[in-house]
Amino acid sequence: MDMTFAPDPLALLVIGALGLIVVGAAGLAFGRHLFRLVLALGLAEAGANLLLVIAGYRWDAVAPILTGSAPAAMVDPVPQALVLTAIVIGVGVQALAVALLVRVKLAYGTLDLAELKALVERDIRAAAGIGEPDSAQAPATLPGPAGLIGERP
Amino acid sequence: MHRIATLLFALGLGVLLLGLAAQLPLGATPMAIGNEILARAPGEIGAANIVTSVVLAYRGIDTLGELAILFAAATAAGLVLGHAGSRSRNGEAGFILRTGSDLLFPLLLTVGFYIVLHGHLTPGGGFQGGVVLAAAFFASFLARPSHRPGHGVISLIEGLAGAAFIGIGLAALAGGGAFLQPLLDRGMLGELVSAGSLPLLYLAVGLKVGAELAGLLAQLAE
Amino acid sequence: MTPLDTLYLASAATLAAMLVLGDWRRAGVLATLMYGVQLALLFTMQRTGSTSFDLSALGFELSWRFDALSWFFAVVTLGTAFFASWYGAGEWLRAYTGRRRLFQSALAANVFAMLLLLGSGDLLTLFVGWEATSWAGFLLMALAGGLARDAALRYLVYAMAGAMALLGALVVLFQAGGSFSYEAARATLAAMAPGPLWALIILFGLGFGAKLALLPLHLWQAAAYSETPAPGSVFLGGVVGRMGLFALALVLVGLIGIPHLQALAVPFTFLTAQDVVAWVAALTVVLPTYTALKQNDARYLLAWHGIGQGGYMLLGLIVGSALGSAGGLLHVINYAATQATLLMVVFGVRHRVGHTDLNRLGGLVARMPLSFLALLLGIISLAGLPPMSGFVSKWMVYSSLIQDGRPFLFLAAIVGTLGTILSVYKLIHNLFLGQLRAEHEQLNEAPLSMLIPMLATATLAFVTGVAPGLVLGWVADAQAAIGLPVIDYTLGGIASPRASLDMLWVVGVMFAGFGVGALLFYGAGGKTHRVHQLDNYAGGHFLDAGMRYHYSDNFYAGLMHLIGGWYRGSFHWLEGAIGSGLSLVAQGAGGWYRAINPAFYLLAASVALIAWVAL
Amino acid sequence: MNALVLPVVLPLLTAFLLQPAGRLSAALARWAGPAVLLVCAGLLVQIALLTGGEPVTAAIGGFAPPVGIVFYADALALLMAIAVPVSALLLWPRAEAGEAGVRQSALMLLLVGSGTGMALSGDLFNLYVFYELLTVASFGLASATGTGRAYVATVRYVLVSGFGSLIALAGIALLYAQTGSLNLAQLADLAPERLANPLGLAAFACLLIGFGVKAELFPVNNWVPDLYACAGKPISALLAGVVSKLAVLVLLRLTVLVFDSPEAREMLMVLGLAGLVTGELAAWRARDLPRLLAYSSIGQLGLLFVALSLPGPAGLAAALAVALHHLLVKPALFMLAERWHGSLDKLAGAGRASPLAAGLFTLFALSLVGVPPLPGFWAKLLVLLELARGAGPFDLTALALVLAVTVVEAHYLFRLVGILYSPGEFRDRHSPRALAVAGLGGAVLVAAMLTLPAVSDALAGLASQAADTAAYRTLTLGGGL
Repeated sequence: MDMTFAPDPLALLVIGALGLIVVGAAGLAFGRHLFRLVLALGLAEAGANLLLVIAGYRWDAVAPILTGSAPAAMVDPVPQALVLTAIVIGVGVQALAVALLVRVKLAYGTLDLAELKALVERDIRAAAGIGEPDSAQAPATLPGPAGLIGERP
Repeated sequence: MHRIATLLFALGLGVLLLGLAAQLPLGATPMAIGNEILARAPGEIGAANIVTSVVLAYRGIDTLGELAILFAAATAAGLVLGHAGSRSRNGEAGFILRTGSDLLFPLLLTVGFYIVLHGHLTPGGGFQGGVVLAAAFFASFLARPSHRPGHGVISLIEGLAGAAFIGIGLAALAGGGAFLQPLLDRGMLGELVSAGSLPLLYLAVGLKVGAELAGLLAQLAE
Repeated sequence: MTPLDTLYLASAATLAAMLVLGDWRRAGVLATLMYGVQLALLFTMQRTGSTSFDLSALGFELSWRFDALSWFFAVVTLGTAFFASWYGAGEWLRAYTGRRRLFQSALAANVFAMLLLLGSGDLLTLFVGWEATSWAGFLLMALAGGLARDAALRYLVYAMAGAMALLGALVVLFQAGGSFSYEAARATLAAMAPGPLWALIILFGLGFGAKLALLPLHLWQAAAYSETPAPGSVFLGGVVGRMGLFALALVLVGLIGIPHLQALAVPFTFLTAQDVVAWVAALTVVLPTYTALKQNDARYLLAWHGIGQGGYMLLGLIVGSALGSAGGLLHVINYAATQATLLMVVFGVRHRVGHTDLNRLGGLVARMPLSFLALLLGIISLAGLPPMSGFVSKWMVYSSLIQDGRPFLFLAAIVGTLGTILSVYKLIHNLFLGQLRAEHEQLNEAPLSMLIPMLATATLAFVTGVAPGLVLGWVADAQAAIGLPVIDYTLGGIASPRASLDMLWVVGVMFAGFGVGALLFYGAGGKTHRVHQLDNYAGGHFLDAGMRYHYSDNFYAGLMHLIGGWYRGSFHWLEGAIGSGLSLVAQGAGGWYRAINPAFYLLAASVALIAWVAL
Repeated sequence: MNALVLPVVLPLLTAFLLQPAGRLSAALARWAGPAVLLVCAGLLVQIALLTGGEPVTAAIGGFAPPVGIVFYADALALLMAIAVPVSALLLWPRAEAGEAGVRQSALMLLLVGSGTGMALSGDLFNLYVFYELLTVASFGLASATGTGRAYVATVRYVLVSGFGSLIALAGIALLYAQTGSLNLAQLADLAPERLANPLGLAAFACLLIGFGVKAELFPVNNWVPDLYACAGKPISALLAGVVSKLAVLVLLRLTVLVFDSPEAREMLMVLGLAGLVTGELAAWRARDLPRLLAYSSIGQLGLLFVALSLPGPAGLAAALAVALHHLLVKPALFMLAERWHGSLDKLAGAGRASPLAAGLFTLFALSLVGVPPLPGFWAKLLVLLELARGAGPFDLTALALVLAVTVVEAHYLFRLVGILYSPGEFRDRHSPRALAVAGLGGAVLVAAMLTLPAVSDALAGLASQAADTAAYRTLTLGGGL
């Protein structure tokens, strides 16, 4: 790897962005509380947005706003516009996720994943009319041999 | 155990990502379209803030999509929470909070509209301004939960603002151009009334975002 | 309109008529007549072939035509359908409580699908016909519901596995040769390297072997055939499994060719592909036949035999000599007549008694003498004894094995025949001989509508046994069609210098011998008189109707004890192991989708993905 | 062809105005949606007739690509675009009274607008925006049944989608950092030079995961079974039917135009196979029809990804055949599951209670398994032939797996058919609309079978047009307005 960390602020920013993504992803993966998962998602999203902004950055350039003075080199305006969009999208999704969590909490009284899993599984089973417990998700294999081979004692 | 697994995974992912990122051409992006936009935007659009040119002109339909996403989120949240039936919130906030919010309300409103209307000149714009507008309403709502802004008003504003955005786009289409083609005179670069229809679009965006967020927050707060 | 077009039209019309009129009281008669018409049409067609329509789809040409091989199998198909339908046209249909329209349509659909299969003019058409036959068979097997449904589902798994193996072989062959036509396939296969060719042979073998019920793909057949309503069972047992033989003859013999198979060595051994196929066939003869021996239900016993007899056919065919392949092919038609006869008798008994449990029957000869006669002729033929047709075809297969210098295969075939003789004795003994049960005292002979077809097929088996030349002409043409050496035949049998057989002589001598014996007996003053079953005693006690002296439970107990451990359940074990393994994997897959915290797997997956990219 | 933007914008406009309109008149709010969808479908058909299937572009805002966003409509894009409003019309949610109904209608309209946009757009980030809009709209629709389990299923869906979209965003960032462009045509131009490296592949992997969420791609598809089991069946039908195909269309454009490398194809194939095997095996063990269908949908889409990984117009034709077949069959099956939602074992007797539905189910099952001469067979045959053409170890493994899994599929589908036709107590009958939708699917299926030569020609035309990257680039970047 040809990485030159120390004097490079941009590299630090990249590490920061990736760090946010990693922390968010780890939170998503191992979180046990739904609300924390939503927060982790927001964290990771921030990282992705940061990455996007960095993608348009240039050395020795200014913000893409015309100020009347002689136009200097400006950074790429497109990623900034994209990030604006992406942030808003993120906000919308987060808000909706929180709204859903409110309903989940009202319905099951918990946001803990393990508890929810059991509750929902039971609920779905009851709704579908499948009475048996989990282990009876019997292997729906080929019909039993004895009767069908004709080998009746 | 659980924590170790978390740590290991995160470390592995991080190293892998870093390995990839090391190959990125940092700080020297190709700017295949960026340069062209930088060159063309001042003359073509007439907005001092080139990001605004991108947001509203070159990628205007993205912005429309974005508005629609906010709208969809608000609508979906309304659908999700609507089943609950509003629980009455009793108790108003204290005097200081009420007065503070009363004082803040016009201030926030002004700032919000300022940011919205100067979006084509300075950093800021419809989204940022819209959030400030929403904050204005939300602050007063927090202070006086009983006096929530009417749901009908919010939905009217968000509907009409969104429709206005599309309407401006369609007006260009009807005039024989393309959808969202800039209309009106470009004016002088850097003046408030410049950049053609962009300020109008940003106004619509600002109102829409404000209404959307206000509605969302109000629904969640219920 | 070519003769084949007319035949297809007639067959489709039969299906349409059954779809519309299947519920009609006389639908069975109508169907029988229409199968008769089809049979007549077939006989007016030139044996060497006829073409029919072709169409193109997605750039593939699909065409249908008949050659002598198709014609030969079509005769068996339509003949079996005709007699089976006749069997079910009268009293059986009146007593049938299932869905008649569905049943009649399913039978007609089977016939139509099989004719389409037999007429396939290229490999794609072959697959289309193959699938049509499989699914029509599934419909026929499943429509009785209950146990039949389960059996049919099991059949479906095997049939689909076969069909998919076949499809895999076809697409590989297509990409190697650029076309689905037989000519291109022949050229491609001739030039193919041993490795891919082996793969193709195995795939084709799996594909066609599933229908022929070759080992180890045979587990489905007995139950699926036995649980089908009577005429359907007769039809299935008589001919449907033979479609696998047709396809194997077409591909292994017609496209790859026996010489090529002989030249293809199994790596690291002295065996060739031909040997492998022959041994699979031989094992298919032996093992299922001894499984048949254990059956306690007459239908299952016969169905298990069907599997073994398919082995004989393949064995003869794969030997590849004029004599052997003729024997294999001849056995198709002989066996169809034989099996149809036997099944008709058994279902006739079932019609009267209500079950076919060999442990709860016996002595029925007194009540159903004509059925007994038909069954007797049938089992003689099945066991391969003169003067019935089964003897001719089996003799040809045996002779060819000896001529070809394959003593071990010959031995296997003999062992199989031994099992056959034992088990058909069990059949006739437990059904018709011995003590008549008290509850069967009032039974009647099978109804005429069922009796006539069974006697007719028995007669056919006898006539073709006495004069095999009647059908050996068809066989010879079929051999020519797939490039095999052609048998030299006479009306009475084979006229080859190394092995000749004249059944006219054999039967003549046999009956003359019987005549001499009778003359001696009566000439010496022998007398016969009828004895009632109960006019008997055992251990000094007179017997009465309430006493059971006819032991049929646990027949051949000693033999079973001797051989039982050898093969018992190993195939079931294999099937079960595959099923359980799949089930385990499926459980894992289900667990993945049911985990409520999905992101963990996402993270693992993304780590893997990025690692893949980076490395 | 500036009118191309109308089928995207009109539904959005209507959605914005629906709630205010609902205060004026309930009937207006109720009928405006379907009416606008009809108009959109009509517009798209008219565009298709005008262009005669030749590709056209529309530069949004009049800014010539690659600077501006461009809509690109070839025959395939138009076909998918037409499929969106038509499916939405057929699967329009049952009218709920009051505000909830209006909101649902608005979300449906947003979904249609974004779906059409996804079919037409030729700009990566624009695709992402439409994709997100579609996702958010489907969140709302999926949770609309209002049961607790539906909420939980939707939360799962939100989390996986959120994860996917952030990954997609990262992918876009990677792509942009490498090329500085978002226009697909320009990306196609730049790809051989800039993207033929691990970073390019990483970007593809990220986009694959991101857009794969909707397309039920393997690692990001475990929201599917619960959601389809808990959401309203029309919504499940919509998501499994047309929405997943839109995501596939995006991935198709990406693989054809930008990431046309063996490594990318390999990745697609491996993920597709994983989905195929896990989906079908899980379906084998499923105990209720909606989840069975959901799992089988995952499997079918796995097959689709395997087909998508095959190079050349022939591979594309195979992928399109599978996609269109699934688009037709799966919604119809979900509509049948509307009443048959309980345990599989309790469905005994359903065949007697509603013979038409059972017959249709059998037809679809036969076609899914791939029984000739039904269209499903030809689709599968095309895939298999292309796999055999590749003849690498990957291809042959895939070939074997596809064939093996078909056996499993046949087993569970016909086990169910057997249950349907066995005697039993089940008496529920389908709503006329569900039957009509399923019947329509069946009718189209049979019609496609009867007109197979014409259909296959059309398919080959679609595929060769979609595979023609040179035409895409010249038309888009040549500045056609």
